[in-house]
This record gives sequence, C-alpha cells and structure tokens, in this order.
Amino acid sequence: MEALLEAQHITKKFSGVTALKQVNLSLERGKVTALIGENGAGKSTLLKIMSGIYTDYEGSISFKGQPVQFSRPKDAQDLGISIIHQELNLIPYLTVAQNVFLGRELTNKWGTLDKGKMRQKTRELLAKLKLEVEPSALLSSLKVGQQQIVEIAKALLTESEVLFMDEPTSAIGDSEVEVLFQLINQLKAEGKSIVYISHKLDELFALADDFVVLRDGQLVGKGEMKSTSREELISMMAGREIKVNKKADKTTAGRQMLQVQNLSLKDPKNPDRPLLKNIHFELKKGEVLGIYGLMGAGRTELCESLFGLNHRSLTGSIVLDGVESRFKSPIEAIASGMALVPEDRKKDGIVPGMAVSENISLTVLDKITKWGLLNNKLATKLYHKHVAALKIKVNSEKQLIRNLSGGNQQKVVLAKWIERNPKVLMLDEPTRGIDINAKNEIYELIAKLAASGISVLVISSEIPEILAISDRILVMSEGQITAEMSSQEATENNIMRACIPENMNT
Amino acid sequence: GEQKGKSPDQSQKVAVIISTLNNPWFVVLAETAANRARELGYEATIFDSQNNTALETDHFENAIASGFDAVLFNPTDADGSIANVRMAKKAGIPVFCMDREVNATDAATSQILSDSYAGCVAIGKYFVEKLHKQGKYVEILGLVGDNNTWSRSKGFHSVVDHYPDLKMAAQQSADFDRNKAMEVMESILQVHPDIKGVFCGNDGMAMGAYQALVAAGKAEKVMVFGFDGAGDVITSIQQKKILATGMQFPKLMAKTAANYAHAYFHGKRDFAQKVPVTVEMVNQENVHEYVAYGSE
Amino acid sequence: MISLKKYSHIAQFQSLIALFFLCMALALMTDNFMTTDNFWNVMRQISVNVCISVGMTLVILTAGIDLSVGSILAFCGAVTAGLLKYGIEIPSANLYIGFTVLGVVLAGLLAGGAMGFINGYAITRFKVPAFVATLAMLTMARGFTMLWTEGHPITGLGDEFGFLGTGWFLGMPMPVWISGIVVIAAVILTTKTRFGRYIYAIGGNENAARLSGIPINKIKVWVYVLAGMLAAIGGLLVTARLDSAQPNAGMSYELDAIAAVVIGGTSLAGGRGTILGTVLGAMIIGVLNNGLVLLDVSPFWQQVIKGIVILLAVIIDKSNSKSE
Amino acid sequence: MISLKKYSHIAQFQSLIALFFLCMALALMTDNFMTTDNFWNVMRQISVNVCISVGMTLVILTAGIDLSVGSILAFCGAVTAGLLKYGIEIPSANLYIGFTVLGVVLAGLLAGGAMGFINGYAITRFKVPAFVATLAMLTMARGFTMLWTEGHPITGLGDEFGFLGTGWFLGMPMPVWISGIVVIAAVILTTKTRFGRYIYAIGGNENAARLSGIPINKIKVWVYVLAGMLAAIGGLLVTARLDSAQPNAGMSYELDAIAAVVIGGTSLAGGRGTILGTVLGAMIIGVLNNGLVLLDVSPFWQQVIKGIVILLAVIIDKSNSKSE
Ligand SMILES: Nc1ncnc2c1ncn2[C@@H]1O[C@H](COP(=O)(O)OP(=O)(O)OP(=O)(O)O)[C@@H](O)[C@H]1O
Ligand SMILES: Nc1ncnc2c1ncn2[C@@H]1O[C@H](COP(=O)(O)OP(=O)(O)OP(=O)(O)O)[C@@H](O)[C@H]1O
Ligand SMILES: [Mg+2]
Ligand SMILES: [Mg+2]
Repeated sequence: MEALLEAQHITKKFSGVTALKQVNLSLERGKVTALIGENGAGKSTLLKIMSGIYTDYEGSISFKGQPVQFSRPKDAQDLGISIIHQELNLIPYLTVAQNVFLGRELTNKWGTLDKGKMRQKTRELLAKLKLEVEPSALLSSLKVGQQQIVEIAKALLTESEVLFMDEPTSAIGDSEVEVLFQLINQLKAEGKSIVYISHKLDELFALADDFVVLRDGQLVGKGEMKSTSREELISMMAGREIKVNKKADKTTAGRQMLQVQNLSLKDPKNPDRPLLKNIHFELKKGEVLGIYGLMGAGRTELCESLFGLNHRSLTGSIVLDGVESRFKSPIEAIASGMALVPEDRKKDGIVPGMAVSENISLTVLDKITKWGLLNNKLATKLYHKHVAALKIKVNSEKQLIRNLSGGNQQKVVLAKWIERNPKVLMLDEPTRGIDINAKNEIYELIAKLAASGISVLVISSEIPEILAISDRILVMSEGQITAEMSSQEATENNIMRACIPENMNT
Repeated sequence: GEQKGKSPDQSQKVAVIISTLNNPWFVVLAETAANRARELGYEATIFDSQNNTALETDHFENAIASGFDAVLFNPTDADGSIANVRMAKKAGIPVFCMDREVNATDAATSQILSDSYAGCVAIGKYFVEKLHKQGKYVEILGLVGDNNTWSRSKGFHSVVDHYPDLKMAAQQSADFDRNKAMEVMESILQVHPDIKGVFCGNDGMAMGAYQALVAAGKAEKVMVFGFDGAGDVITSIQQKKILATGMQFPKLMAKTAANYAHAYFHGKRDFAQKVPVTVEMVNQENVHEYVAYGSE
Repeated sequence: MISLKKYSHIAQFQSLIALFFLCMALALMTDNFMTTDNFWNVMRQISVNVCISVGMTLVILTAGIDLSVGSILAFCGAVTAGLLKYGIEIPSANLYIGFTVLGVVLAGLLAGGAMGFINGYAITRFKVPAFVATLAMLTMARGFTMLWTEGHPITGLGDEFGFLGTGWFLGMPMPVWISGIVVIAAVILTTKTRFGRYIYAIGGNENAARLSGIPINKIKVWVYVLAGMLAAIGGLLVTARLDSAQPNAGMSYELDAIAAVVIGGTSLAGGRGTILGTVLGAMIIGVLNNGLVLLDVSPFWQQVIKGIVILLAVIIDKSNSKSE
Repeated sequence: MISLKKYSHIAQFQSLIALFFLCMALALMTDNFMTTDNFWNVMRQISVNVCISVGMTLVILTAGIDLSVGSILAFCGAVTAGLLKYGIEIPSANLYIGFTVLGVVLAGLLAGGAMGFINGYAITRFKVPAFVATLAMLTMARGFTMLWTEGHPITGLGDEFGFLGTGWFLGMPMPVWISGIVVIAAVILTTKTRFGRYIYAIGGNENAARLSGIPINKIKVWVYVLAGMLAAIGGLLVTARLDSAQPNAGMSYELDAIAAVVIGGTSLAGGRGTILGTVLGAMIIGVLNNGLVLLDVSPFWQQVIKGIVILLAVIIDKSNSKSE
C-alpha cells in the first residue's frame, strides 16, 4: 500500500543538540501509528517538522508520492495535515468558537465574520466530543482538560487526511479519553492516517496498529502493535529492562500531620455552587495520600487552598502539625512546612529563562548565602547534589531550564521543594506528560520522601498511578470527597464509581 | 583663563548654543547667528539645548572639548545657565549672550539682550489703552517652568494690575503651543464669552487663540496680543486680525553677537556687559515698518 | 484565584461609570459644562486623540506599542501643508507638480503609512522590540519634520483645506465626522473581520496564533501602517484646524493616546480591549482637560489632578474586575 | 552556523561591540574624540542617565516600567535645592529648620523613595499597570515640582553642594564617582543577593515566583522605591552641576533611560538583562550625542541619525543572538 505521508532521513539540530538523526516515518491510510519514546526522544520535533512548523531540517518529506516542502504551518494544513500540539496552543481571551475557527474563520457574503455559523459548528463539534461548554465561553474560563478538548476540536474542524496527536490525553480524564478513542476509531475507519504520541502504553495497545520507537533522536524499532509487548516496548525506549513497581503494603503509624475539617471554598462568581464543600481528611506523617477525581473535581483548588492561595473565600479549619494554619499566602504556608508542585509546570512551576541551578535554589536561597551574599560554590554544590540524587539530565549548571525536557523540568521543581524538607508535600499531577522511565523514578522518589517522614499528597488522573503510589486514596467529585479507601481496598471499579458526579448518573 | 593658541588666519570655530529649536523664533535667531559668523569667515555649528539646562551643559563641555573659539549663546535659564558660561570663561572662550541674559555680570563677555519684561510693560500699556481700562480678559501663559513665561507675565501685570476694572477671567498655560492655545481658548470661551482681550506669552499661542476666536465667531470682538514678532503674527496684524505684538529683533541680536565675536578675534576686549535691544511694540498703525523678526 | 473573566469583555463598562461621574461633577461645579457648544467643543478637541488612540489600540492589542505617533503626526501635517502650499518643484527638470486638497490628504496618509511600515518592518523582520523601534522613529520623524520645514511653521493653507478642521457639516464639526468615521471603521475592523480577529489572537498568544496559520508578520506590519495612517489623519486635523503645520506639533501625544487606551480597559499585554473603551478613555481625558480649564484651576494643580484622575480611573476599573 | 548562544548570558557582549565600533569611527573621524578631557566629558554627561537607567533596569527586570523618573528627578532636585537654600520655616510655630548638604541629600533621596513607593503601592496593591501608575506619577510629580518652585528655578546653592556636580576627587569627576558607586552597588545587588535573584524570578515567571514563596509585592515596591531614589540621585547631580534646580529638568529622560536599558540587552518582558549592559547602553547613547556634536552634524540631522543608530544597535544585538 502506498504511503500517504512519508518522511525520509530527517535530521534536525537545535543549536548544539541533535534532536533527530536520519529518522524515517511512513504513514498509511486507515492506520494509527503510535510514536513512542522517552522524554526528549524527539517525538514532538518529528511531528513539528512534518506539519510545517520547523522548516529548517535535513531530509525530505513526500505527500502522496509527491515531494513537498512546507514553509509554514498553513501549507501543511492546506494539504490536509492537522496537528494537536503537546502544549496547548489556544488564545486565552478568545471564546471557544473563536479558538476553534482561528485562522479558518467563516465569512458571510459581506466578507465579515459569520459568527452564528461558527458558533453553531463549534457546538456540533463539541457535542461530538461530549464537552459541555458554551461556544461563547471565554477559553480562559475553562479548565486545562477542557481546553485540551478544544484543542482536539480545533484539529478535527477541517477534513484532514493526516492527524497528528501529541499527547492529547495528558490532561483529560478517562471518560473523555473514551470519547476520543471512539472518534479516532471512526476517523481510522474513514481512511485517515493518525499518529498518536502518548506515554500511557495501555492507551497505545488499545488504539494503535503500528508503532515506531525513538530513542535519543534515532529510530530504534518499529512494527505492528499486536506483535509486541509492553515489556519489549519499554526496553526499546529505555535501552534496558524496567520494572513497574507496585506499591508495597505499608502500615503508617505516624502521628497526624495535617487535619482538614469542614473546608469550603466559595466561588465568587457563583455563590450557590461552592468550589469545595465540607472537605474532611487527615494526613499522617510519612503517609502518601492520593487524590483522584475527574477533571474539574476541585483537586487543584484543594491544594491551592491548603497552600494559602484562596484564603479570602475559604472557610473551615486546617491544622498542620498540631497548629491551626489558615495561611494567608504561600509565603506563610512555605514557612510552616508546606510545599506545592503545581499542575501547570510551564505556567506556575519553573522560571523558564533561569538556569537549572537558579531554579533549584529559588526556595532555599538562605542556604546558599554567605556573608549576606549569594555564594556560587554553595549553589554549585546544591545543584550537583540534586542532579545526582534525582538523575536530572542536564548539560550544565548554566543551562536554561526551558531547554530541558518536561520530565527533567519536573524533577528540578521537585528538587527545589525537597531541599526545603517540607512537612507536607503536595504534588498536583506530578507525572503529566512524563515518560515511563522518569515516571518510575518519580514514584520511587515519592516513596523515599515518605519513608523519610514527609507527608505526601498526590493528585493524579491515572488510576494505575494512584494505585501504585498511595497508601490511602481519596476520591473527589464536584468539590466534595466522595470516597476514602486504603490502597488495599481500592480497585479501578470502586474509584470510578465514586468519581462520577451524581447528576451524571441520573 | 588662558588664551587658545590659534592665529587669526586659521579658521576659527563659533558655537551657536540655542535654548530650543522647537520654536521658529529661535530657529531664526540660531540661523542668523550662524550665517553671519560664516559670512565673516568662521566655521559655525548650531547646538540645540532642547530647553534643558543639563543638555546645555553637555553642549558647553563638548564645545570646549572640541576646540570652539567663541560661543553665541541663547541661555535656557537666566540662573541655571550661569555655571555653563563660567565654565567657558574658565576655558578662555568668550560667550556672547543673545536675547536672554544670565544673572551674572562677570561671566559673559557681553550680553545682547531683548528685555521681555520691558516689552511686556509696553504691551500692557497698549492693552490698557485699547480695552479702555475695563473689561474681562484672559492670559495664556507659556511653559510654566520657563522663566521667560514669568518675565513676560510679570511685565504685563506690572501695568495691568493697576486697573481694578480690568478683570483677569482666566489664566491658563498652553506651553507655547499653538494647538494647545486654541484648545484652551475654546474652553475658556465657554465660561467667559464676554471677554474683551487676550494676552498671550508668545505669538504662536496668539495665533492659536485667534483661531479659536474665529471658530467661535468672536474674532471681531476680542483683541489678541502676542509677543515675539513672528512672521504669521506680523501678517495677521497687517490683516487687522491680531492687535499687537512685542517685536524682539532676533536677527539684529544674532548679527550683533556674531559681529562682537569677530571683533573679539581681532583683539577687542572692552565690550559693554549689557547691550539692550529694545522690544518695540508692533501694532496696526506701525506694522508697515516691520517685517517678520525685524524692521524694514 | 478566580476572576471575573466573564465580564472582561465589557471592560469599558467601568470607564463609562468613571466618565459619568466626571461629567456629573463638572455639571454641578460649573454652569458651562453641560451646553451644546461645550459638547462639540470637547468632541472636537478629542478628535485628534481619538484618531491616534484608535491606532494605538490596534497596536496594543497585538501586544505592541507605538511611541512614534506624535512625531508621525507632525511629519504628515508638515508634508500635507508643504505640498499644498508649495507643491513639488524640480527646477532642473523644469517640473512643477501642484496638489489638490484630496491629493495632499492622500500624500499625508501615504507618508504616515510609510513610516508605520518602517516601524512594522523593523519589528517583524529584525525582531526589534516595538518600544525601541518606535522610539527610534519618534526621534527620526521629528528630525525629518525639522528638515522638511526647516524649523518654521507652514501657514496659509486656504479655506478648502481648513474646512476639514474647522467646518461644520450637518450640524456636526468636521473633525468629529472624521474621527467618528475612523471609530466606526475600527469597530467593524476589530469585531467583524478576520483581520481584527487575528489582531486579538496575536496579542493573546502569538505562538498559538502562528501555529494556527495566521500570518503574524503581515498582520503586525499592517497594524503599524494603520497606526501611522491614523496619526497622519490626526496630523491633517491639527494642521487644518490651525491653518498651519507646526514642526513641534504632537509632542508627547503618544502618552495621551496610551493613557486613553489603558483607561479604556485595554490590556498593555495585548489580546484584550475594545475600540469603544478607548473612545471612552479619550473622552475622560478630554472632559478632564476641558473641565480643569472651565474651573480655571491653576496650571500647576492641573497636572497633579490629571495624574490623580488617571490613577483613580484605572483603580476603579481594576478594583471592580479584580475580586480575587 | 556557529552560534553565539553560548555567550548569550553576556548579552552586553553585542553592546560592547557596537560601542567599540562607534568609538573607532569617531576616533577616525575627529581629532577631539580620543582625548582624556573628552573622555571625562562623556563620562560626566552620562552619569545622570546611568543612575536613572540602573533604576530603570531593576524595574524592567521585574517586567515593569517607570515613566516617572524624569519628573521625580525634577521634583527631588527642587526639594533638595529649596531645602538647602530656604530650609523649612513655619512662622506660626516660630520654627526654622536649616539643612546641611548631607541633610538635603538625604531629604532628596527620601522624596524620591516616597514617590517610588507610591508607584509601587499603586502597582502592587491596586494592580494598576506599571505603565499607567508611573504615567500618572510623571504628571503629578511635574505638578508638584511646579507647585514647590512656583515655576521658577532655585539658584545659588553654594560651593559645597556644587562640588557634588562639578568637583573632582582623586582624578575623577564627582558625578562619575557617584554613578560608579551606584553601578557597583547595583551589580552586587542583582548578582549576589537574594533580592536580586528575586527580581529576576519575578520578571521571569511571576506565578512560579509567587508559588515559590517569594514576597512579590514587597520586592516590587522596593524596586520602585529604588528607582525613585536613583532618580533623586540623578536630580541631585543635575542640580549640583548647574548650581540651580530647574522646574523643567528631566523632561523625557525616561525615554533615554529606557533606550539605554534596551540597547544594553535587557528584555522589556522582564527576567533577562544586566546592569553592565545598561551601562554600555548609556555609554552608546552618550558617545553618540558627543560624537554628533564633535562631527558638527546639524541638530535636525542629529535626531535622524540618533534614531537610526538606536535601531542599528538593537538590530545587531538581535541578529547575532538569534541564530536558532
Ligand atoms: N526549541 C528548541 N531548542 C533547543 N532544543 C530543543 C528545542 N525543542 C526541542 N529541543 C530538544 O530536542 C530534543 C527532542 O525534543 P522533543 O520535544 O521532540 O521531545 P519529545 O520526544 O517530544 O519529549 P516529550 O515526551 O517530553 O514531549 C530534546 O533534547 C529537547 O531538549
Ligand atoms: N477559572 C475558572 N472558571 C470557571 N470555573 C472554574 C475556574 N477554575 C476552576 N473552576 C471550577 O472549579 C472546580 C474545581 O477545579 P480544579 O482545578 O480544582 O479541578 P481539578 O480536580 O484539579 O481538575 P483538573 O484535573 O482539570 O486540574 C471545577 O468545577 C471547575 O469547573
Ligand atoms: Mg513532546
Ligand atoms: Mg487540577
């Protein structure tokens, strides 16, 4: 069968770094190809080249047998190549409909925008994706997960023949994933060619026909999905065997570290529907508490509230290590031993233009201060300590953090909190967009931190992850805790049951 | 100060340092001075202080550093510019002030001055006469941080304030700007449609105020007085639009200053410290004797 | 950390309240504020700032800034006046080209557009920050104006041209007609066309806009060209009203324009704001200038009060839309 | 393609090259550029801009801007001069307070710091955009200056005070000493202290900085206070040099300061840049001003050329550091 889109001998260098070396990729109609690899393997770069975003590369691309050379994303779009980017690429102050149609606006006979029609089409599209938001809602009022679905809708708007999906499910819950998979199968049936990047191997086995594995910018394996196994893929990706650790049973008999009672958070816009309602839980010293919920369940709000961010609209009691602690700002929370690794790394976690070592030391500048001045030697020591302990892949101390892959960025953010040795460490989606290998390292790290006496609160949208790391699990739905279970009691089934909002069941 | 060792046959360089070139009156002053110096066989360079005494200091320093032999100087500020003139004196460079003075008699070689205060006294008298000592009037000031604004205003008021029936309805600033003067005048006319006269701190503002009066249909009823002797206003006086202005003689002052420098290079040292150039009032009767920036 | 994002599209709502209170206060404090005459007065006085501010709004919506509008205004005014009065004369070729009023108006617009193009080109092609590129143009255009006029005003432009600045048409002053048309065109442009949508998109997230296939550079260059042309219209109005092109016209008008835009609720970070908000912002400034003169406030105090009002206008705006 | 990326942390590298070429050209084209006299000349002339620009750098590093520095400079100069000359007299209380030079210097710094504090407070507490808050302060401080001086310069301040502006000490002019100390202090502050690190963090990503427990508001307020105090030092230097406080001093100095900062490679988006780059930027502007005069360029052309050089300096900077 003739390839629909074919890339040959693609090599791409970023000042110094070779992101891709002589990579070939051939896509056929009606097939889903899984693109697999560790963080920084070059997956996104390959797709960006094939969709006209990077224009300076070596190698050739052909579409339906004809050589093509894109000079801008529009060229690829015009041929019917769409891409869903790993990072959200939406305009916060435009509405959902305006975002979906961005760059492809419909006009009426006067040459002006046909807003009604665009809204209508958006509504249809969103219905297909089962996203219940108004086309006229401002994008910035949507949660990350909802935004990701808008991003998907945007790619589905035009009839494309090739669809690239770069981790489309990293921010959405399982039920949305289900919807998406149905859609992909339907597109596949229509003869479209799809490339799917994900770090969730289970998804790939459920969805993909073929796979391609990249490691360090080189193609290290390809074949049919059904003739391979999870273990084989992982060893191809990492170049070695990896065992996924299961949470060992542990009896936590530590003292109470955090007690939350009757915590409620008003929504200033919508006083009738609180963002958090009567939250009640306890966290022991050295315990790992997992919080699971569908998107928008209020988990992020809960962490932020504990961290002193929403103190004006907050009611209830928080007792940290025996002290009533309604923090007014993160500064107070941090001083009392709280730490938060935020959900949106790029937006809230890192200072992209700063060096890795500067990012690490940001929370502990007093530790590298000598005679009142910052001391480079101490900073370097601190940097080396964490790079070694967390296996952070980085060229030099001076490297800007924005040039690190997502997983390594996350480790840096972790490092800066570990160094403070907090009493309670809150991790909001700590492994979003991170490869299996790095994920396991982070799981091990969490276990180690807990063993050292830190209480950990982990938010995750992946049930296997929650099961693998938590001692105890809370499930949230619509701002309330709907279930609490130990990891022994927990099963996919009872977690799922607890997280579905009631009005959805009726 | 110590003399620079240049023989008179070597081409001498003359710096023309002007408070601002943002106003045509000063452009005339600067260009006349520079052109006269060139006629006399010297190199001449114009420096624009942009109404900024500190920038003026820079110009003096640069002029001294690059070996200028004399400065024809229009000070930005009577007090603020003293230090600059002293600096030149210390470097052995003669400074001839034009139009505006510096408040020191031991600094400049000679000061060829037009007395704004006295000029505005004259205008004030004419103003009183024309308004028959009574009625409401408006004063439009220049830049409020500029000392010329105040010497003009004070000269005017030194006369006008003696007549209790002359009432100042409004005193507003228009920054020496024609457009601002028009807008300010338009607004004032809303409150005081019954004014009889407007005194403006310079001719540009007088033209702006006049424009506002035309638009309000009051050009016939309100008398406009300016100060400077700019081209537009001389023409407008001929056309009986503007009543009077104070003619300062920028061309005359500039030429005199350049001639003094010439004399200085040929050994003359005994210059009068102050050479007043009278501000003459130009009105509709005597306007035929004047051209823009000077007399026939 | 939830904000009133839902209402941010009616950011001008706050400005409207600020304007209303300002007008009420002035109506109580003076007899002459609430008159038809004074209304047209204020409207005519703000017309120049409205034209410039509309251009500034477009630029700021793309997250740029244009400091050169005042200088471009002066240059275009001078070009217009010069061509109208003297035409182009090339003695060596024995050539003389005279200009009609329409001709010089077009020439002025062209000059403004060209300078805007240089701004846009430097910004998009050489990635010079807008602040710097237009700062350089601020200086250059002022220099060109001085060179073109030799530092002297160009005066005596005739009634036909003067009509644009001082005439009335159907009971409304010409400058108000002109700025009104500019506003309507800009409202349509920003809300009803692709071009307008792209302006918002670029300011909202340039990267995302690029990946959506929007020709960023082309749009940006056009925005600066428009800002230049609107400054030229401002220059035309000033020149026609005064019957004279002043070489120092438009000094620091950029600050007034930016103030109008920001008071009108447009974010300097780009992507958010409206033309109508800007018009309200310009009206607040205009009413304030007018009111301070009507009240015969001393020029010394005027500046202090103006600063305080600008601050208050924006604080009201913010404190209502904050609520975190 | 060899990339200079490795050196991109020394953004001032490009400015250094630009400065070098500028100096070479001037040395070849004039006799008087490369003299000791002229060197101190230029250094003294830039000292005021250096002080202001250092403050502006701190502000811009936090992704803010300060348009009010020129007006604050004028106000503090006037306060300093007024207190020195007249002291404070309260006839009703039969009170007279005289001031020493040290006393007025401190009073000037205090005044500058206080105005900076108002800027910072409006920006952090009321979330007024820095552009607007400082634009309002630009107007207000100018008004206060006029009120304080009644529009007249304050002159005759004595030799002791004048020494600060005109004196020499150990073979170097006093203004150069003062600005030199300011620069060294600022370099240490930005590179060696927590405060400096926080400034970069806030400008680099304010959200991340807040979540890392950095007291954003406190740091920002301090940065504006420092910018105000540095403007006050500038005002002191100007006043001492002239032996006179001019109510119009410092007009549009903010633009020169911003130009110095940007030419020096600091990003207006915040988080990136260095004090030394800014000093180089100020030197480029100073050398250019000096050189154009030495070359006898007409004032009208000077503006055009200055614009072009600013543009070129930034374009060179960009085109070398792009290369990706
Ligand atoms: N703009 C850039 N400048 C410099 N280096 C880059 C740039 N973009 C990517 N890289 C580098 O290229 C390599 C491949 O990155 P790419 O984003 O393609 O990885 P990926 O496989 O998509 O990883 P992930 O799973 O984390 O998304 C990495 O080493 C990355 O650091
Ligand atoms: N800016 C906003 N505008 C409107 N609703 C919001 C906004 N922020 C949060 N919400 C609502 O608050 C609730 C809780 O959101 P939160 O971010 O805490 O959820 P979450 O469980 O962390 O979800 P996610 O996994 O998507 O991060 C949701 O119902 C969401 O719709
Ligand atoms: Mg990727
Ligand atoms: Mg969340």
